[in-house]
Amino acid sequence: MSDQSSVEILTEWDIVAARQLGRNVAKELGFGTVDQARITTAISELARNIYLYAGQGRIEIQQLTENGMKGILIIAADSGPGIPDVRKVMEDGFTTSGGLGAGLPGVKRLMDDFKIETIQGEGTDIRATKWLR
Amino acid sequence: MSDQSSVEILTEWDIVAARQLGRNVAKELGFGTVDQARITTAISELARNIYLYAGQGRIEIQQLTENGMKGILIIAADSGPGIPDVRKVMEDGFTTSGGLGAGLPGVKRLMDDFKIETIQGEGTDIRATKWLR
Amino acid sequence: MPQHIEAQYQEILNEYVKKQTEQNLYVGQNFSRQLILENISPEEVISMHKAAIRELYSDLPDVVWHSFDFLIEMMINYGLALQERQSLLKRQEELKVEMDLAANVQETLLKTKLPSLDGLDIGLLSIPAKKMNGDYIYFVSDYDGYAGVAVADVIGKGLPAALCMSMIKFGMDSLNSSHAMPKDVLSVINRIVEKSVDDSMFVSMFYANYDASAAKLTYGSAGHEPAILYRANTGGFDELEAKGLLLGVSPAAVYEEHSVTLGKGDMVIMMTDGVTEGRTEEGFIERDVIYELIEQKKDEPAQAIVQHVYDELERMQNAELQDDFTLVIYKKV
Amino acid sequence: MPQHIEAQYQEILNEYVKKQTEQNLYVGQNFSRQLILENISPEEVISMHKAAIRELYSDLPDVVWHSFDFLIEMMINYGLALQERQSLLKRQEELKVEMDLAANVQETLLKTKLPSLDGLDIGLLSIPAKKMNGDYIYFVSDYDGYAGVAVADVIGKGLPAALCMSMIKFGMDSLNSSHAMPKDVLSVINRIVEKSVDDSMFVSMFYANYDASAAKLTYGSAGHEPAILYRANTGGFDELEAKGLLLGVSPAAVYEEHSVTLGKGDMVIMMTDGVTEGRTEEGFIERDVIYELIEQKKDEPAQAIVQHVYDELERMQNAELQDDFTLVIYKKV
Ligand SMILES: [Mn+2]
Ligand SMILES: [Mn+2]
Ligand SMILES: [Mn+2]
Ligand SMILES: [Mn+2]
Repeated sequence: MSDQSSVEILTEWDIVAARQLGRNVAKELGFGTVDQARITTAISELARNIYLYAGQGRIEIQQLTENGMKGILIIAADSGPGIPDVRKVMEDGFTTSGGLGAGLPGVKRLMDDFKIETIQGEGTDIRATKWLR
Repeated sequence: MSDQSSVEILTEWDIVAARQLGRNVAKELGFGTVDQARITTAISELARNIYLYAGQGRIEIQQLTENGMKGILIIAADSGPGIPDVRKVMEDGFTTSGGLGAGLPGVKRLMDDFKIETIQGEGTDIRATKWLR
Repeated sequence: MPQHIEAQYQEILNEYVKKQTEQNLYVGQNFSRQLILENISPEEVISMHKAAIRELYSDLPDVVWHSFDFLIEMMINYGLALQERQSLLKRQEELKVEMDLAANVQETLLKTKLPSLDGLDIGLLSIPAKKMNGDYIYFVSDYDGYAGVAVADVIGKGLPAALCMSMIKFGMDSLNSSHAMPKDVLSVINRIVEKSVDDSMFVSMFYANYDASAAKLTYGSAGHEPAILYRANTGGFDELEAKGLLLGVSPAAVYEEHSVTLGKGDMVIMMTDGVTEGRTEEGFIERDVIYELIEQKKDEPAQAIVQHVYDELERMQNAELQDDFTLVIYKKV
Repeated sequence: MPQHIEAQYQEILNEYVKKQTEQNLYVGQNFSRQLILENISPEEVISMHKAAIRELYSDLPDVVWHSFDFLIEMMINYGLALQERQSLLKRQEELKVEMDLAANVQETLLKTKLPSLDGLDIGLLSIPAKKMNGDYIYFVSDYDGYAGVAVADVIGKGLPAALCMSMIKFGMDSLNSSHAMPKDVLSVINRIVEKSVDDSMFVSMFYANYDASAAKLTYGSAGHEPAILYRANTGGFDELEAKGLLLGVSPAAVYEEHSVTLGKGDMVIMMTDGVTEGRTEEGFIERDVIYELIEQKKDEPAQAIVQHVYDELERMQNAELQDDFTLVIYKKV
């Protein structure tokens, strides 16, 4: 079962809107302050990646219920150029040392589950889940 | 020119006494709260090393004045077994991952200047300085 | 702490305390990134935070200020751990340079030349999971109508594996003949590996020799992943197995040798376990999946087939290779 | 966050807020260490801090709680950087294990056998400054009255150097003759190094060949440290120089070749620059010092002499080797 809502990312203001949406859902689901902040940071990173590298895209937030567990799913989808070397962007220090922030390894750490699909010239689809404990 | 005072390290309580002495001197010299905490942490580490590995020794605190600069010098001296492999204990992750705390690399980072002299079977003499900016 | 940073922090914090909007938090978090880049430690952040609050709300009870002092003290060790991260990152960078150089040396050192034989189309792809490739392919050919190929997987990765491979290469060179038979090749390399390398180093190897005049492929295996035989006339797939211990286990190991004759369009697909033991979320990749991928491109050149198999398997594994991936196709054309 | 941790934090904080003693801070800091070990991130510490204060002083104005919320948000990126440290530490640990194993493999791979020749006493010592040895010695002998020795120093350390050495070894093997002349050996290895390795990799090498029947030592050098000739009858020392570019600089490099005939008790001492460029607090070690050390033990077996030179030089350098140290003595007996 899932409940969803989404934000189109076009300008930097949309990053804030996506954060707000995610924080509201996380709060509603019962996540604590720290987890709310983590989920929001993950959304922020993903939205910022779209804004910076794909130009435009969409952040979708879903509430999950699975085996009696509740969780939040972030989907970041764009039709940008795709990521040429996924292994490289998932490397520690690759993004942080470049000053780009938490980067994708950061998103992976902030959430429980992380999946990425990227096709060059077609775009990128990232899904990250966090479960309520 | 220097002004000095010292604490013998025999029990864990002496670690606290050495910290207190160091914090007082640091405060008196005009170091800010963060630097006071750093100097105190460095003293704490050094005193703890003496307590744990040498059994007994001495922490000496000196106020320094050099070329119009003011500073604090911590001397940690013991007649313990000495450090068999200095390169190893100065390595990152060697002490911290073992849960021993900041370790000597930490002391080096907390202070501006760090010197170690150790002779097996004779003891260790560590000098760490921090200058007031 | 630079004063403009303190001033900026105070402003951002003040906005948040007054309005508590998401926008404020977004600005704050972007700012925190900058602080990390400028090596400002968490204890300094707390101290700056305390100073800012003190300036804005000087009349708060003492417990608040004491509580911040305590937090500063708590954060010192966190700050040290962060500094350690900086030096670890630097060291990793240095090691990366060294590894790159080594991978470079390894590449030139171990390079092999694709045989060029009438009637035989060869495809080859070898992708390392990490910097250094632990799989090794070596062709032996001297324009006399034979094309030998060794496909090896060194158990163990990185450096030790790379050193071991140079041993195999020079061993093969010392045989110096493209018609050497698989069981002899495997015996010789087995003795070299057994003699020269420590006990924890093993190598699996498949050796095949193709005789173009008879269209006959003779092969042997030292504990290696079976090759696949594709028959163009039936469209069927078969495994080419041969018994034999891993190289380096026992100096007395003996190796089997078998032959198949290839018809037009037939293929022999040799590989390492990185191809078959790839894992998706649903479990291991079945051999049938690989058969299907080959089938899809069976009429294309061998190189296009290996590329297709790799691309698809990589996609299924979410671009996370668990092991070095090596695929060689001998296709009779 | 485990509840006992929260409770303990609250207790320590409460003590401090009430009494503000150094003892409280000492306890707090020890506790912070434990938090780091349990991977509790700084944002969790702030959150725990806020909860503790809230429980103890629930009537503080809202600005305090908002300020903590802001701090939590600020600390998220710090927490991530800390987690990165953990994975960097883990990776460094793995690399260390790999390096150890590689050093092991390198040793077995590159091992060489001391020639045993009537009338020739050989001493050999090679001590790496770090894990992997960048100096390399290889003997060539096949019991026909010749004893060849290559003493090489790979410019560059670690991995790339190790891979380069295995190339040299197999290059020497491929010559497969103990009477190969120095200028030919150096030319062949020069071409191998030049061809196979990237432009930043150079090797200095001294090659000497001893013909026992004529008691004649023929030598050549590729940019290597000169060897030392000791004459027993005069007690004098001389340098054995030979012109030649470093290996790997130019494929067209040509190498000189010279000979000396050895009398009873004469010695040729070959070495790498790690022996001559050792540094004490007073500066570089002079050649005269080395002559003196050799002289002191001149009547002892070659192995005792190399050991003595090493022991003394190590002592002078405060046990801190700056470079790999390699010494080979050929002594006519
Ligand atoms: Mn492997
Ligand atoms: Mn494998
Ligand atoms: Mn060297
Ligand atoms: Mn050297």
